[in-house]
Amino acid sequence: MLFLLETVVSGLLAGVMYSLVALGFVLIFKASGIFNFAQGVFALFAGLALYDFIADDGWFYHMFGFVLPVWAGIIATMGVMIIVAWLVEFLVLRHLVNQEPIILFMSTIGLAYFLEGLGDTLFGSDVKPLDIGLPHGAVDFLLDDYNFYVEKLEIVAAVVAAVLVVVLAVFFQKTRIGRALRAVADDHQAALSVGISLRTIWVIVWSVSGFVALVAGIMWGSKSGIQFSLSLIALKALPVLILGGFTSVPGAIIGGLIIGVGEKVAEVYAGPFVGSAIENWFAYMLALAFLLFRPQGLFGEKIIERV
Amino acid sequence: MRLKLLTKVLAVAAIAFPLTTAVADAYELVIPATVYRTGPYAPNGIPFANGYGDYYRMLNERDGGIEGVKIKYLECETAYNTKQGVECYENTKGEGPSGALAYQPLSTGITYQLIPKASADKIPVFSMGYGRTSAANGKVFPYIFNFPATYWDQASVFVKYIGEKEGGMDKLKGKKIALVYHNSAYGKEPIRTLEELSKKHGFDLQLLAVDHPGQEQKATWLQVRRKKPDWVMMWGWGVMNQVAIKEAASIRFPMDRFIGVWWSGSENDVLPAGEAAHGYLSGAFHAAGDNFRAHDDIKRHVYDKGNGGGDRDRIGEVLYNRGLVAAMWTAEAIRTAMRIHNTKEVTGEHVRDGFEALNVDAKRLAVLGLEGFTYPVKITCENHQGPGKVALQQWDAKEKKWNFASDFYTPDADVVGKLIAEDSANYAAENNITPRTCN
Amino acid sequence: MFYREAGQFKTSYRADQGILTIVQDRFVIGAFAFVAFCVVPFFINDYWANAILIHVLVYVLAALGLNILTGYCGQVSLGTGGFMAVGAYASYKLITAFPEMNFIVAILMSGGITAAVGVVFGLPSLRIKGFYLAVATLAAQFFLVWVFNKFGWFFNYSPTGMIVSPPREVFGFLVTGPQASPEARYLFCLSFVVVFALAAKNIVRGRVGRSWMAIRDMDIAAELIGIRPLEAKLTAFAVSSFYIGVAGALYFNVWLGSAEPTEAFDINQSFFVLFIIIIGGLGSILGSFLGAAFMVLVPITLKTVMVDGFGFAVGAAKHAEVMLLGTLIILFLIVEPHGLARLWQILKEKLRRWPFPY
Amino acid sequence: MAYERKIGDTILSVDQISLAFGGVKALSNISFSVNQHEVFAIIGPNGAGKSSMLNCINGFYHPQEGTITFKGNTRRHVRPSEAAREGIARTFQNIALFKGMTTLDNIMTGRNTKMHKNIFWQALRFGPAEKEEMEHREVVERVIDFLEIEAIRKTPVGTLPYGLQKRVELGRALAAEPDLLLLDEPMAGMNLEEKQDMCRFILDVNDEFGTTIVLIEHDMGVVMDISDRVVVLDYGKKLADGTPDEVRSNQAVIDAYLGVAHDDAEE
Repeated sequence: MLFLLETVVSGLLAGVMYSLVALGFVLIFKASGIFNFAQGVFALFAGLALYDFIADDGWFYHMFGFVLPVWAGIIATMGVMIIVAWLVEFLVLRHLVNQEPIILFMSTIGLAYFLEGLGDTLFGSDVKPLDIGLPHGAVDFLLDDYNFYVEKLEIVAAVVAAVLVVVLAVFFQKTRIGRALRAVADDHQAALSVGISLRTIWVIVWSVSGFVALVAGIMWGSKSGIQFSLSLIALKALPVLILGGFTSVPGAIIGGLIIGVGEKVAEVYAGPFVGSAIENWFAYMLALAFLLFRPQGLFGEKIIERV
Repeated sequence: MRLKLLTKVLAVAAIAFPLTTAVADAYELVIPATVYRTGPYAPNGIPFANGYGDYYRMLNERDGGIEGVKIKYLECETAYNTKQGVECYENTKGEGPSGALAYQPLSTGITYQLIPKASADKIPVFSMGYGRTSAANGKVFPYIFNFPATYWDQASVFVKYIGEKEGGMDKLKGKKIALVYHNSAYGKEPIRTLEELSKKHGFDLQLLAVDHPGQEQKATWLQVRRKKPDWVMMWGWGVMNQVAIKEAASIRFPMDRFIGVWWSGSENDVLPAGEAAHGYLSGAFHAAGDNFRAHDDIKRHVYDKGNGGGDRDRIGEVLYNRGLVAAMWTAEAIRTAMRIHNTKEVTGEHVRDGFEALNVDAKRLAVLGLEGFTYPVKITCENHQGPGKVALQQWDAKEKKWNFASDFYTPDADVVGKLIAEDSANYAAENNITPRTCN
Repeated sequence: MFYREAGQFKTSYRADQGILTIVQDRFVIGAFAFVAFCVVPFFINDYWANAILIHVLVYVLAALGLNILTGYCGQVSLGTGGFMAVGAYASYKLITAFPEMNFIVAILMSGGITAAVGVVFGLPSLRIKGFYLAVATLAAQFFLVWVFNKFGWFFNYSPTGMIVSPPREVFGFLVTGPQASPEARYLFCLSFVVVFALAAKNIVRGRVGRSWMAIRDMDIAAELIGIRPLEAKLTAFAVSSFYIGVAGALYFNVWLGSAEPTEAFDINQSFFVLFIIIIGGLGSILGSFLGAAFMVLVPITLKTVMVDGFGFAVGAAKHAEVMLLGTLIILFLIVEPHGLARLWQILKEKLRRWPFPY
Repeated sequence: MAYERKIGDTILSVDQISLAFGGVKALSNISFSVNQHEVFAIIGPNGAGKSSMLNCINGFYHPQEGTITFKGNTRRHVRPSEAAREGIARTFQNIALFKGMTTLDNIMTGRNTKMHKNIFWQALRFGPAEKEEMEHREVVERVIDFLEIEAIRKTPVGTLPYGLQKRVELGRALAAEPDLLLLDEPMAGMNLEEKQDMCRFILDVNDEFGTTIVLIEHDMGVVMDISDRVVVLDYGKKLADGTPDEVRSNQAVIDAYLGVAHDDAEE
């Protein structure tokens, strides 16, 4: 019984990690209808940039002879991500306004390729151990006294995710830019007609999702080191997205939790009977099952058909 | 470090330097390498490729090649992807008058791909310790070599080691051993052997697959917590290794009861886990470190001239040395081929004969500047896997270095030999191959 | 000047609905076919066959399949890799279980089996649309790969799960296995691709194709004029999977010769084929050819130029290649979002008017 | 102005139809019947439920209550594709053409339900499938001739002007050789000349092919001119039905159109 609880808790925490990635997708999809395939590569790129600012074998150190403290590194990386967002808008999106979704999707794949190559060229392909002082390992007293295992890093991730969602919610609901963002998400044309600059909004949205990617990159990178595989975490976010709906921030969180718990419980309890490593497809099947009842995802906007 | 920076600048400015200096008229020994310096497994591929290439470059600089014939070392990037491997193979196999002399495919997929093709083209494939294990049977696979030891040897050695630590093979009965494996052809290699061994010794085998890429292993380690195995073995690759070692540390699984295959035992794999990885074990058939004469020669003849493949301070890493030892054996096979065929203009077929007559004993190792680096290897026409000996190395997190934790064990020949005979017979039957006779 | 239709009159609806209605087009395509069938086999070598031509042909076939589903019927699928795996494993089981079976029959049967599997995984498309469907087809991708990796029956219990294609003959010529000559394997693939491309062209310009396009352009209106969505979508899934299954069987047997599910049929395979049809042109048979050629040839060309031409280090060259490929993709989308096929059409329009400006 | 035509028996009868979306009642207790060979108009102010009525007839909406009898088959729920196969064709208020296809292909889709060669014959094309295709092409060409759109045969419809798109849409519906043709605002957004053309086409269809027509139209002049009978809806309820003259003089209709204050409690 205790072990089931442990599995569920682990699943919830793993789900939070998925949600961190899914959030970035949702933000961009909501504001511009683009399914941003490059989100995983964004996380990798942000992680690489951060590592470069704070480690003693990066460009930054070689050029200036000192490394930045972690907080400054994060701010500097944010600057990099804003530049990336601006370049994406300036060089890509601007020229593809009003194209079909699949074309935009394809352009983000081109973007992913480009950033992948760029990241490798600039920063090299080695594993870069990222240690920004986040705690890791089991929560000691739980493991010692109750034989109950919870990972510290993931608790941190959960707290960060919660803060992130609150910050995003405040940003969307309370600020002028947030209102403009919501207006754009509802209706591009109408937003344009009341004088909202679509381009500015896109740069902001891509910057925000660059920030989310940075957070995801830090969390996942603390676990495995910053390396190319970080870009593949996008695949873990896809079932979360379809379950929660492409356009819903709460959906990304709840979807992540459902997928996390579902796949862990399935793997641990059903896995041994049907052969292990079922969690990957199980996550998708679970999402698919939900979709059959709600084709727009759990929290997605209802699709209304008219003629 | 400065050099690395320089390389970066060069790459960015798109003015990279030529790796090989082609001499048009002279006969050259073409040795292609299907390396992977990009993609998800690049962190493992780069040091191997550097070691492999540096050794040939050193031979060229120091000895003018092998027996005075220059080596033309050709890298081709595959990103660990079979399809790109096909292009690389076809692109390089006809290079120069000699044609390709030996392939080091460096991925299970590409190895399987090359087994029939290279055999038809009469080019030896040296899949050193990886690829198709049953290729050890030289009668069915005349062009494939997988010495010095296979995954199956290794699995049986790990069981031996565990038996020894538990106080005798009879103590294995009832013990629980878990195998955490990369859910691919590579990771599934040891399963059959371990199943046979678990029948023989009566231990309880638990199989835990991890899907590519392996960034998320919560469920796997929850099951380890639930089933409480006494020992965990790992056939991991890439990011899976780093995450597994971290997860194992988090659930406080004792590191000295956690054994990785030799692809799960490099500096890359243990460093992200920091102190927690102290005591972690892995298989090995050669030493780590750069305190051998061959390394000094590489530094002097290659790096001092600015021709090195990678960073000078990463010479001697486990995977670097693995590339180096692969190059050494390949070069020795070519040398042997020159001797037995009495020609300097060897072809792939000659080199195959060279491999089959390869005998790198302790004396030869000393001559090569690799005394004690690995164990003596002797290959014959029937036996392409060599002695199959494996040792365990242990990570010292404080010193940040690998040390041998055991002697070289010999594998369980009964079990492994039977499986090899069975699998190679299947292959021969499916592909209408009549095993040749060796004499 | 030379390329124009003036003076070419059609006197029957049949002539009007031909594939190539302009004499010059017929001439060019005829010349292409002649070169492909009668000239190339005399000059082909292992490199051209394995690295380029068969590689392209296999992907043309897979792209035709996906184009039927995505380009013509509008159902985005990311399960291509999984369906190719079905074709590959079905053919492997068939030819190892029945060694006497005609190889062509075995390949067609593999396509049939894949079609059946495709229909099952196509069922959700009745309720789920757009990107939701795309991601839902990933369930098929991951599930199928898992199945082929897990159950020993599919790979004849080989210890690693790797399958190796045994040598098989067609009309007395070996087409699989290491001894098969490059020309035999090339012609075998080429024949499949030509026949299947013609069939696809015929299907898409007939009743079935029109009902697919109707579903794609406006599914509600299509239903209101009497097209049954269930029937149209499932036929699209079936035909598409049939093509992809055959492509998978050729991919494994004729091109690679060996395969393991987790690498040869992984998710990247699905994406790769999707890229081909988007770059080539959604809803265009010609686009499948152009797209496959682009996606296969551009990286190889870039690599050859950078490594052999300029002597780049291979790692740096690969990084530059990936960056350039990404840039090219974006550039092409900006210049012509409807793909290479549309670019070709525009070129023909220009040619028609040349040398007059309009 | 109508021709002397033989109006036949009832082809469609709508009986006590009620349709609600959530709490909103779109139609309540609507009944009327349409006779063979008739031009029948549904009129009413915006939001009266006219399009909903058409959607019920061809199965796109499923009414909660009531039945629809078409050619003697009584049903409440039918799939739109089945309704089309029974002989109901329609055009849409907002044009619903297949934008990626040419005019010819669009109109050919109208013949889809009448083509039967299976996919294998089609893949081969040569032979029976081609013969079938040519037969249907001839029918379609007659429709094209009839609507005078020969010049845009091979043009993708997405690029055509509005008026022509409407015509192509009518062509697609006609190609199905329906027994009952539902036209949802066929003349919306047209200028006078285009309207005249459209009227001519509608009357010709009715006359030459004997097709029964149910149409929704806002232009009262047109409606009163071409239809045999009219039903008036307002807020989901039937106000009146009868000949144009009868309807014109009906007090409730006049009130609705002239904007006499509604008794909201009636809702």
